[in-house]
Amino acid sequence: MSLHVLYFGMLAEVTGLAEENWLNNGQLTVGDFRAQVMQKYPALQGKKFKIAVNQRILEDLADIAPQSEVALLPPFAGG
Amino acid sequence: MSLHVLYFGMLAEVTGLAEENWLNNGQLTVGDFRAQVMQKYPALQGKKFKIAVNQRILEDLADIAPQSEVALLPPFAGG
Amino acid sequence: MEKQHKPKKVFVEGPISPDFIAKSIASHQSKTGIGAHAIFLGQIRADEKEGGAVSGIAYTAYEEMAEQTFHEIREAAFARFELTCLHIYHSLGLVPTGQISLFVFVSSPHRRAAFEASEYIVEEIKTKVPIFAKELIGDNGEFEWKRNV
Amino acid sequence: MEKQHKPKKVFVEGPISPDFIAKSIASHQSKTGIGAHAIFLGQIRADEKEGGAVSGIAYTAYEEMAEQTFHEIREAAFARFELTCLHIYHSLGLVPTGQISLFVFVSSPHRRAAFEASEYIVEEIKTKVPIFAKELIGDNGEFEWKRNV
Repeated sequence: MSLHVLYFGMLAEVTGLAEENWLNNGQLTVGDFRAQVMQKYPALQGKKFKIAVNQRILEDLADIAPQSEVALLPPFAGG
Repeated sequence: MSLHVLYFGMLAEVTGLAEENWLNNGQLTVGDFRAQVMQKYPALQGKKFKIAVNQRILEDLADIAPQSEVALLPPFAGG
Repeated sequence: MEKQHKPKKVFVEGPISPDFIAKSIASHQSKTGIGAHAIFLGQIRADEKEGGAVSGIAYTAYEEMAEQTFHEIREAAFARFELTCLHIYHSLGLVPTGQISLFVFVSSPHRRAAFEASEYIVEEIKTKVPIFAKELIGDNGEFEWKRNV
Repeated sequence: MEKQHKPKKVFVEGPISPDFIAKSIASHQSKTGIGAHAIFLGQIRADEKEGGAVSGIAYTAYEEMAEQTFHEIREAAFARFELTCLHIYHSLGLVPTGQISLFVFVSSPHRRAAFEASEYIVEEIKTKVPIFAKELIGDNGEFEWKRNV
Protein backbone atom coordinates (compact mmCIF):
# COMPACT_ATOMS: atom_id res chain seq x y z
CA MET A 1 0.00 0.00 0.00
CA SER A 2 0.98 3.62 -0.41
CA LEU A 3 1.00 6.38 2.22
CA HIS A 4 1.78 10.06 2.11
CA VAL A 5 4.10 10.94 4.99
CA LEU A 6 4.62 14.44 6.41
CA TYR A 7 7.42 15.58 8.75
CA PHE A 8 7.06 18.69 10.90
CA GLY A 9 9.26 20.99 12.95
CA MET A 10 12.50 19.48 14.21
CA LEU A 11 11.59 16.14 12.59
CA ALA A 12 11.72 17.68 9.13
CA GLU A 13 15.24 18.84 10.00
CA VAL A 14 16.17 15.33 11.11
CA THR A 15 14.86 13.60 8.00
CA GLY A 16 15.87 16.41 5.68
CA LEU A 17 12.48 16.51 4.00
CA ALA A 18 8.95 17.75 4.58
CA GLU A 19 7.08 14.91 2.89
CA GLU A 20 7.51 11.72 0.91
CA ASN A 21 5.55 8.79 -0.44
CA TRP A 22 5.80 5.53 1.47
CA LEU A 23 5.28 2.15 -0.14
CA ASN A 24 4.72 -1.07 1.77
CA ASN A 25 3.56 -4.59 0.98
CA GLY A 26 0.40 -5.23 2.97
CA GLN A 27 -1.25 -3.71 6.03
CA LEU A 28 0.60 -1.52 8.57
CA THR A 29 -0.28 -0.54 12.12
CA VAL A 30 0.90 2.79 13.51
CA GLY A 31 3.47 0.85 15.55
CA ASP A 32 4.74 -0.95 12.42
CA PHE A 33 5.10 2.35 10.65
CA ARG A 34 6.90 3.90 13.62
CA ALA A 35 9.44 1.06 13.53
CA GLN A 36 9.96 1.46 9.79
CA VAL A 37 10.44 5.19 9.86
CA MET A 38 12.90 4.97 12.73
CA GLN A 39 14.84 2.34 10.83
CA LYS A 40 14.99 4.54 7.75
CA TYR A 41 15.97 7.63 9.78
CA PRO A 42 18.03 6.45 12.77
CA ALA A 43 18.38 10.10 13.88
CA LEU A 44 14.73 9.91 14.95
CA GLN A 45 15.83 7.70 17.88
CA GLY A 46 15.37 9.62 21.07
CA LYS A 47 13.08 12.21 19.46
CA LYS A 48 9.63 12.46 20.96
CA PHE A 49 6.82 12.43 18.43
CA LYS A 50 3.22 11.44 17.89
CA ILE A 51 1.78 10.00 14.72
CA ALA A 52 -1.36 11.39 13.14
CA VAL A 53 -3.21 9.39 10.52
CA ASN A 54 -5.50 11.51 8.38
CA GLN A 55 -5.17 14.26 10.97
CA ARG A 56 -6.06 12.10 13.98
CA ILE A 57 -3.43 11.10 16.51
CA LEU A 58 -3.60 7.31 16.80
CA GLU A 59 -2.13 4.75 19.18
CA ASP A 60 0.43 2.21 18.00
CA LEU A 61 -2.11 -0.63 17.76
CA ALA A 62 -4.34 1.19 15.26
CA ASP A 63 -4.32 0.10 11.61
CA ILE A 64 -3.36 2.59 8.92
CA ALA A 65 -5.80 2.62 6.00
CA PRO A 66 -4.33 2.59 2.50
CA GLN A 67 -3.72 6.00 0.91
CA SER A 68 -3.64 7.65 4.34
CA GLU A 69 -1.83 10.87 5.13
CA VAL A 70 0.55 10.06 7.98
CA ALA A 71 2.20 12.89 9.92
CA LEU A 72 5.08 12.81 12.41
CA LEU A 73 4.40 15.49 15.02
CA PRO A 74 7.06 16.72 17.46
CA PRO A 75 5.96 18.33 20.76
CA PHE A 76 3.40 21.10 20.31
CA ALA A 77 4.40 24.67 21.07
CA GLY A 78 1.44 26.86 20.15
CA GLY A 79 0.46 29.90 22.14
CA MET B 1 -18.78 67.25 67.62
CA SER B 2 -19.07 67.99 63.94
CA LEU B 3 -19.04 65.51 61.05
CA HIS B 4 -19.15 65.90 57.32
CA VAL B 5 -21.73 63.50 55.86
CA LEU B 6 -21.85 62.32 52.24
CA TYR B 7 -24.75 60.54 50.48
CA PHE B 8 -24.20 58.47 47.36
CA GLY B 9 -26.28 56.92 44.61
CA MET B 10 -29.89 56.18 45.48
CA LEU B 11 -29.33 57.49 49.02
CA ALA B 12 -28.63 60.99 47.70
CA GLU B 13 -31.98 60.77 45.93
CA VAL B 14 -33.69 59.71 49.15
CA THR B 15 -32.21 62.49 51.27
CA GLY B 16 -32.33 65.05 48.50
CA LEU B 17 -28.75 66.12 49.08
CA ALA B 18 -25.20 64.98 48.38
CA GLU B 19 -23.60 66.23 51.59
CA GLU B 20 -24.23 68.11 54.80
CA ASN B 21 -22.62 69.00 58.11
CA TRP B 22 -23.75 67.03 61.13
CA LEU B 23 -23.56 68.40 64.66
CA ASN B 24 -23.86 66.30 67.78
CA ASN B 25 -23.23 66.73 71.48
CA GLY B 26 -20.57 64.23 72.48
CA GLN B 27 -19.25 60.97 71.06
CA LEU B 28 -21.07 58.89 68.44
CA THR B 29 -20.63 55.29 67.39
CA VAL B 30 -21.44 54.25 63.83
CA GLY B 31 -24.60 52.62 65.18
CA ASP B 32 -25.63 55.84 66.95
CA PHE B 33 -25.11 57.77 63.77
CA ARG B 34 -27.07 55.21 61.74
CA ALA B 35 -30.01 55.62 64.12
CA GLN B 36 -29.84 59.42 63.93
CA VAL B 37 -29.67 59.58 60.16
CA MET B 38 -32.57 57.15 59.77
CA GLN B 39 -34.60 59.26 62.18
CA LYS B 40 -33.84 62.40 60.19
CA TYR B 41 -34.61 60.70 56.84
CA PRO B 42 -37.30 58.06 57.46
CA ALA B 43 -37.21 57.17 53.75
CA LEU B 44 -33.85 55.47 54.46
CA GLN B 45 -35.79 52.71 56.26
CA GLY B 46 -35.51 49.54 54.23
CA LYS B 47 -32.60 50.84 52.17
CA LYS B 48 -29.46 48.77 52.39
CA PHE B 49 -26.31 50.79 53.05
CA LYS B 50 -22.88 50.67 54.64
CA ILE B 51 -21.21 53.46 56.53
CA ALA B 52 -17.66 54.53 55.77
CA VAL B 53 -15.77 56.74 58.23
CA ASN B 54 -12.83 58.51 56.65
CA GLN B 55 -13.10 56.11 53.69
CA ARG B 56 -13.09 52.94 55.76
CA ILE B 57 -16.25 50.86 56.18
CA LEU B 58 -16.81 50.41 59.92
CA GLU B 59 -19.08 48.21 62.01
CA ASP B 60 -21.82 49.72 64.20
CA LEU B 61 -19.80 49.41 67.43
CA ALA B 62 -16.91 51.55 66.16
CA ASP B 63 -16.50 55.10 67.45
CA ILE B 64 -16.57 58.00 65.04
CA ALA B 65 -13.72 60.45 65.60
CA PRO B 66 -14.57 64.19 65.64
CA GLN B 67 -14.31 65.96 62.26
CA SER B 68 -14.67 62.66 60.42
CA GLU B 69 -15.99 62.32 56.91
CA VAL B 70 -18.91 59.91 57.11
CA ALA B 71 -20.34 58.38 53.93
CA LEU B 72 -23.55 56.41 53.38
CA LEU B 73 -22.86 53.84 50.66
CA PRO B 74 -25.62 51.94 48.86
CA PRO B 75 -24.81 48.56 47.24
CA PHE B 76 -21.78 48.68 44.96
CA ALA B 77 -22.25 48.24 41.24
CA GLY B 78 -18.85 48.70 39.61
CA GLY B 79 -17.73 46.68 36.63
CA MET C 1 5.77 43.03 48.98
CA GLU C 2 8.89 45.18 49.08
CA LYS C 3 8.00 47.34 46.10
CA GLN C 4 5.21 49.90 46.44
CA HIS C 5 3.43 50.83 43.24
CA LYS C 6 2.50 54.40 42.55
CA PRO C 7 -1.24 55.02 42.76
CA LYS C 8 -2.62 55.42 39.25
CA LYS C 9 -5.76 57.13 38.17
CA VAL C 10 -8.42 54.54 37.42
CA PHE C 11 -11.46 56.64 36.55
CA VAL C 12 -12.05 57.89 33.05
CA GLU C 13 -14.99 59.99 31.88
CA GLY C 14 -17.41 58.06 29.69
CA PRO C 15 -16.78 54.80 27.80
CA ILE C 16 -13.37 53.17 27.36
CA SER C 17 -12.60 53.03 23.65
CA PRO C 18 -11.12 50.05 21.75
CA ASP C 19 -8.45 52.44 20.54
CA PHE C 20 -7.40 53.20 24.12
CA ILE C 21 -7.14 49.45 24.75
CA ALA C 22 -4.98 49.01 21.64
CA LYS C 23 -2.63 51.77 22.79
CA SER C 24 -2.32 50.10 26.20
CA ILE C 25 -1.43 46.78 24.57
CA ALA C 26 1.07 48.40 22.22
CA SER C 27 2.80 50.16 25.10
CA HIS C 28 3.63 46.76 26.63
CA GLN C 29 5.48 45.38 23.65
CA SER C 30 8.77 46.80 24.89
CA LYS C 31 8.43 44.78 28.13
CA THR C 32 10.01 41.60 26.85
CA GLY C 33 9.66 39.66 30.09
CA ILE C 34 5.90 39.46 29.50
CA GLY C 35 4.60 36.20 28.07
CA ALA C 36 0.88 36.50 28.78
CA HIS C 37 -1.70 39.26 28.98
CA ALA C 38 -5.15 38.64 30.43
CA ILE C 39 -7.63 41.40 29.67
CA PHE C 40 -11.12 41.71 31.11
CA LEU C 41 -13.65 44.11 29.61
CA GLY C 42 -17.03 44.90 31.12
CA GLN C 43 -19.58 45.91 28.47
CA ILE C 44 -23.04 47.39 29.07
CA ARG C 45 -25.83 44.92 28.26
CA ALA C 46 -29.22 45.93 26.85
CA ASP C 47 -31.07 43.94 29.51
CA GLU C 48 -34.84 43.93 29.15
CA LYS C 49 -36.65 45.57 32.08
CA GLU C 50 -40.32 46.31 32.64
CA GLY C 51 -40.06 49.80 31.17
CA GLY C 52 -37.96 48.72 28.18
CA ALA C 53 -34.36 47.87 27.39
CA VAL C 54 -31.39 49.32 29.25
CA SER C 55 -29.95 52.08 27.07
CA GLY C 56 -26.92 52.85 29.23
CA ILE C 57 -25.52 53.15 32.72
CA ALA C 58 -24.66 56.37 34.55
CA TYR C 59 -21.80 55.69 36.96
CA THR C 60 -20.96 57.69 40.06
CA ALA C 61 -18.47 56.89 42.81
CA TYR C 62 -17.12 57.93 46.15
CA GLU C 63 -14.08 58.85 44.14
CA GLU C 64 -11.39 59.28 46.78
CA MET C 65 -12.29 56.08 48.57
CA ALA C 66 -12.66 54.25 45.28
CA GLU C 67 -9.22 55.29 44.01
CA GLN C 68 -7.72 54.25 47.35
CA THR C 69 -9.50 50.89 47.18
CA PHE C 70 -8.32 50.33 43.60
CA HIS C 71 -4.79 51.04 44.80
CA GLU C 72 -5.12 48.48 47.59
CA ILE C 73 -6.50 45.88 45.17
CA ARG C 74 -3.51 46.46 42.87
CA GLU C 75 -1.03 46.12 45.75
CA ALA C 76 -2.69 42.92 46.95
CA ALA C 77 -2.61 41.47 43.43
CA PHE C 78 1.10 42.27 43.03
CA ALA C 79 1.79 40.61 46.38
CA ARG C 80 -0.24 37.53 45.55
CA PHE C 81 0.64 36.84 41.90
CA GLU C 82 3.79 37.06 39.78
CA LEU C 83 2.82 40.10 37.72
CA THR C 84 4.83 42.39 35.47
CA CYS C 85 2.12 45.02 35.00
CA LEU C 86 -1.40 45.71 36.13
CA HIS C 87 -3.73 48.45 34.96
CA ILE C 88 -7.34 49.12 35.87
CA TYR C 89 -9.65 51.64 34.20
CA HIS C 90 -13.28 52.28 35.10
CA SER C 91 -15.78 54.70 33.62
CA LEU C 92 -17.61 57.49 35.38
CA GLY C 93 -20.62 59.24 33.88
CA LEU C 94 -22.70 57.83 31.06
CA VAL C 95 -21.72 54.65 29.24
CA PRO C 96 -24.21 53.66 26.52
CA THR C 97 -25.24 50.06 25.91
CA GLY C 98 -22.59 48.11 23.98
CA GLN C 99 -19.76 50.30 25.26
CA ILE C 100 -17.04 49.35 27.71
CA SER C 101 -16.99 50.54 31.33
CA LEU C 102 -14.26 48.38 32.90
CA PHE C 103 -10.81 47.46 31.54
CA VAL C 104 -8.56 45.25 33.66
CA PHE C 105 -5.18 44.58 32.04
CA VAL C 106 -2.88 42.04 33.70
CA SER C 107 0.55 41.07 32.34
CA SER C 108 2.82 38.31 33.58
CA PRO C 109 5.67 36.12 32.40
CA HIS C 110 3.27 33.16 32.56
CA ARG C 111 -0.38 32.59 31.75
CA ARG C 112 -1.34 30.95 35.05
CA ALA C 113 -0.65 34.11 37.08
CA ALA C 114 -2.32 36.32 34.48
CA PHE C 115 -5.54 34.29 34.52
CA GLU C 116 -5.73 34.03 38.28
CA ALA C 117 -4.95 37.68 38.89
CA SER C 118 -7.50 38.82 36.32
CA GLU C 119 -10.33 36.94 38.02
CA TYR C 120 -9.21 37.97 41.48
CA ILE C 121 -9.07 41.65 40.58
CA VAL C 122 -12.46 41.73 38.85
CA GLU C 123 -14.12 40.03 41.83
CA GLU C 124 -12.45 42.44 44.24
CA ILE C 125 -13.60 45.44 42.20
CA LYS C 126 -17.18 44.20 42.13
CA THR C 127 -17.40 43.76 45.89
CA LYS C 128 -15.09 46.38 47.39
CA VAL C 129 -15.08 49.56 45.33
CA PRO C 130 -17.75 52.20 46.10
CA ILE C 131 -19.11 52.68 42.59
CA PHE C 132 -22.81 53.23 41.95
CA ALA C 133 -24.69 52.55 38.76
CA LYS C 134 -28.00 53.87 37.51
CA GLU C 135 -29.38 51.80 34.66
CA LEU C 136 -31.27 53.99 32.22
CA ILE C 137 -34.33 52.24 30.84
CA GLY C 138 -36.26 52.94 27.65
CA ASP C 139 -36.92 56.49 26.42
CA ASN C 140 -39.05 57.91 29.23
CA GLY C 141 -36.37 58.74 31.77
CA GLU C 142 -36.99 55.60 33.78
CA PHE C 143 -34.09 54.11 35.68
CA GLU C 144 -33.16 51.44 38.17
CA TRP C 145 -30.23 51.32 40.61
CA LYS C 146 -28.01 48.36 39.84
CA ARG C 147 -26.28 46.26 42.48
CA ASN C 148 -23.59 43.60 42.18
CA VAL C 149 -24.59 40.24 43.58
CA MET D 1 -24.97 21.71 21.05
CA GLU D 2 -27.65 22.18 18.45
CA LYS D 3 -25.93 25.03 16.65
CA GLN D 4 -22.83 24.32 14.57
CA HIS D 5 -20.42 27.20 14.18
CA LYS D 6 -18.80 27.88 10.85
CA PRO D 7 -15.09 27.04 10.84
CA LYS D 8 -13.11 30.28 10.91
CA LYS D 9 -9.59 30.86 9.80
CA VAL D 10 -7.32 31.03 12.85
CA PHE D 11 -3.86 31.45 11.34
CA VAL D 12 -2.50 34.84 10.42
CA GLU D 13 0.90 35.55 8.90
CA GLY D 14 3.29 37.23 11.36
CA PRO D 15 2.42 39.07 14.58
CA ILE D 16 -1.11 40.03 15.66
CA SER D 17 -1.30 43.83 15.93
CA PRO D 18 -2.92 45.83 18.73
CA ASP D 19 -4.92 47.57 16.02
CA PHE D 20 -6.38 44.26 14.88
CA ILE D 21 -7.38 43.55 18.48
CA ALA D 22 -9.03 46.96 18.76
CA LYS D 23 -11.05 46.33 15.60
CA SER D 24 -12.17 42.96 16.96
CA ILE D 25 -13.34 44.60 20.18
CA ALA D 26 -15.13 47.40 18.34
CA SER D 27 -16.97 44.92 16.13
CA HIS D 28 -18.60 43.43 19.25
CA GLN D 29 -20.16 46.64 20.51
CA SER D 30 -23.31 46.02 18.49
CA LYS D 31 -23.85 42.70 20.31
CA THR D 32 -25.73 44.12 23.26
CA GLY D 33 -26.24 40.80 25.02
CA ILE D 34 -22.55 40.74 25.85
CA GLY D 35 -21.60 41.79 29.38
CA ALA D 36 -18.06 40.48 29.65
CA HIS D 37 -15.10 39.94 27.34
CA ALA D 38 -12.10 37.88 28.42
CA ILE D 39 -9.09 38.31 26.16
CA PHE D 40 -5.89 36.31 26.33
CA LEU D 41 -2.77 37.43 24.48
CA GLY D 42 0.41 35.41 24.16
CA GLN D 43 3.48 37.61 23.75
CA ILE D 44 7.01 36.46 22.81
CA ARG D 45 9.42 36.70 25.76
CA ALA D 46 13.12 37.53 25.40
CA ASP D 47 14.15 34.52 27.51
CA GLU D 48 17.88 34.23 28.14
CA LYS D 49 19.41 31.08 26.65
CA GLU D 50 23.01 29.92 26.46
CA GLY D 51 23.59 31.56 23.08
CA GLY D 52 21.86 34.83 23.99
CA ALA D 53 18.35 36.19 24.31
CA VAL D 54 15.41 34.93 22.27
CA SER D 55 14.84 37.44 19.46
CA GLY D 56 11.68 35.87 18.06
CA ILE D 57 9.81 32.68 17.30
CA ALA D 58 9.23 31.14 13.88
CA TYR D 59 5.94 29.22 13.93
CA THR D 60 4.96 26.39 11.62
CA ALA D 61 1.96 24.09 11.83
CA TYR D 62 0.29 21.09 10.36
CA GLU D 63 -2.18 23.60 9.09
CA GLU D 64 -5.13 21.48 8.05
CA MET D 65 -5.11 19.44 11.23
CA ALA D 66 -4.55 22.57 13.30
CA GLU D 67 -7.49 24.45 11.80
CA GLN D 68 -9.67 21.38 12.35
CA THR D 69 -8.49 21.11 15.96
CA PHE D 70 -9.16 24.81 16.57
CA HIS D 71 -12.66 24.26 15.22
CA GLU D 72 -13.23 21.35 17.60
CA ILE D 73 -11.95 23.40 20.55
CA ARG D 74 -14.37 26.19 19.63
CA GLU D 75 -17.30 23.78 19.37
CA ALA D 76 -16.44 22.20 22.71
CA ALA D 77 -16.21 25.63 24.35
CA PHE D 78 -19.60 26.69 22.98
CA ALA D 79 -21.10 23.45 24.29
CA ARG D 80 -19.52 23.80 27.71
CA PHE D 81 -19.90 27.51 28.49
CA GLU D 82 -22.57 30.17 27.90
CA LEU D 83 -20.77 32.14 25.19
CA THR D 84 -21.97 34.78 22.75
CA CYS D 85 -18.81 34.88 20.65
CA LEU D 86 -15.45 33.18 20.47
CA HIS D 87 -12.53 34.04 18.23
CA ILE D 88 -9.06 32.55 18.09
CA TYR D 89 -6.12 33.90 16.11
CA HIS D 90 -2.62 32.41 16.02
CA SER D 91 0.48 33.53 14.15
CA LEU D 92 2.44 31.57 11.58
CA GLY D 93 5.91 32.60 10.45
CA LEU D 94 8.15 34.97 12.34
CA VAL D 95 6.94 36.81 15.44
CA PRO D 96 9.64 39.01 17.01
CA THR D 97 10.11 39.31 20.76
CA GLY D 98 7.52 41.59 22.37
CA GLN D 99 4.94 40.90 19.68
CA ILE D 100 1.72 38.92 20.00
CA SER D 101 1.31 35.41 18.58
CA LEU D 102 -1.98 34.26 20.17
CA PHE D 103 -5.26 36.15 20.60
CA VAL D 104 -8.18 34.37 22.25
CA PHE D 105 -11.31 36.51 22.47
CA VAL D 106 -14.26 35.18 24.49
CA SER D 107 -17.54 37.08 24.97
CA SER D 108 -20.42 36.14 27.23
CA PRO D 109 -23.36 37.72 29.00
CA HIS D 110 -21.56 37.03 32.30
CA ARG D 111 -17.98 37.18 33.51
CA ARG D 112 -17.85 33.68 35.05
CA ALA D 113 -18.34 31.94 31.70
CA ALA D 114 -15.91 34.31 29.97
CA PHE D 115 -13.13 33.63 32.48
CA GLU D 116 -13.61 29.88 32.52
CA ALA D 117 -13.84 29.55 28.76
CA SER D 118 -10.75 31.68 28.24
CA GLU D 119 -8.61 29.45 30.43
CA TYR D 120 -10.08 26.27 29.00
CA ILE D 121 -9.43 27.33 25.42
CA VAL D 122 -5.84 28.45 26.02
CA GLU D 123 -4.99 25.16 27.75
CA GLU D 124 -6.60 23.18 24.96
CA ILE D 125 -4.64 25.09 22.33
CA LYS D 126 -1.36 24.50 24.15
CA THR D 127 -1.85 20.74 24.37
CA LYS D 128 -3.89 19.76 21.32
CA VAL D 129 -3.00 21.92 18.32
CA PRO D 130 -0.07 20.81 16.11
CA ILE D 131 1.89 24.04 16.08
CA PHE D 132 5.69 24.05 16.20
CA ALA D 133 7.92 26.86 17.39
CA LYS D 134 11.56 27.55 16.70
CA GLU D 135 13.01 30.04 19.17
CA LEU D 136 15.61 32.21 17.46
CA ILE D 137 18.50 32.98 19.77
CA GLY D 138 21.04 35.78 19.60
CA ASP D 139 22.48 37.02 16.31
CA ASN D 140 24.32 33.95 15.04
CA GLY D 141 21.46 31.94 13.63
CA GLU D 142 21.18 29.73 16.71
CA PHE D 143 17.81 28.30 17.58
CA GLU D 144 16.04 25.92 19.90
CA TRP D 145 12.79 24.02 19.38
CA LYS D 146 10.24 25.04 21.98
CA ARG D 147 7.78 22.67 23.60
CA ASN D 148 4.76 23.32 25.78
CA VAL D 149 4.91 21.62 29.15
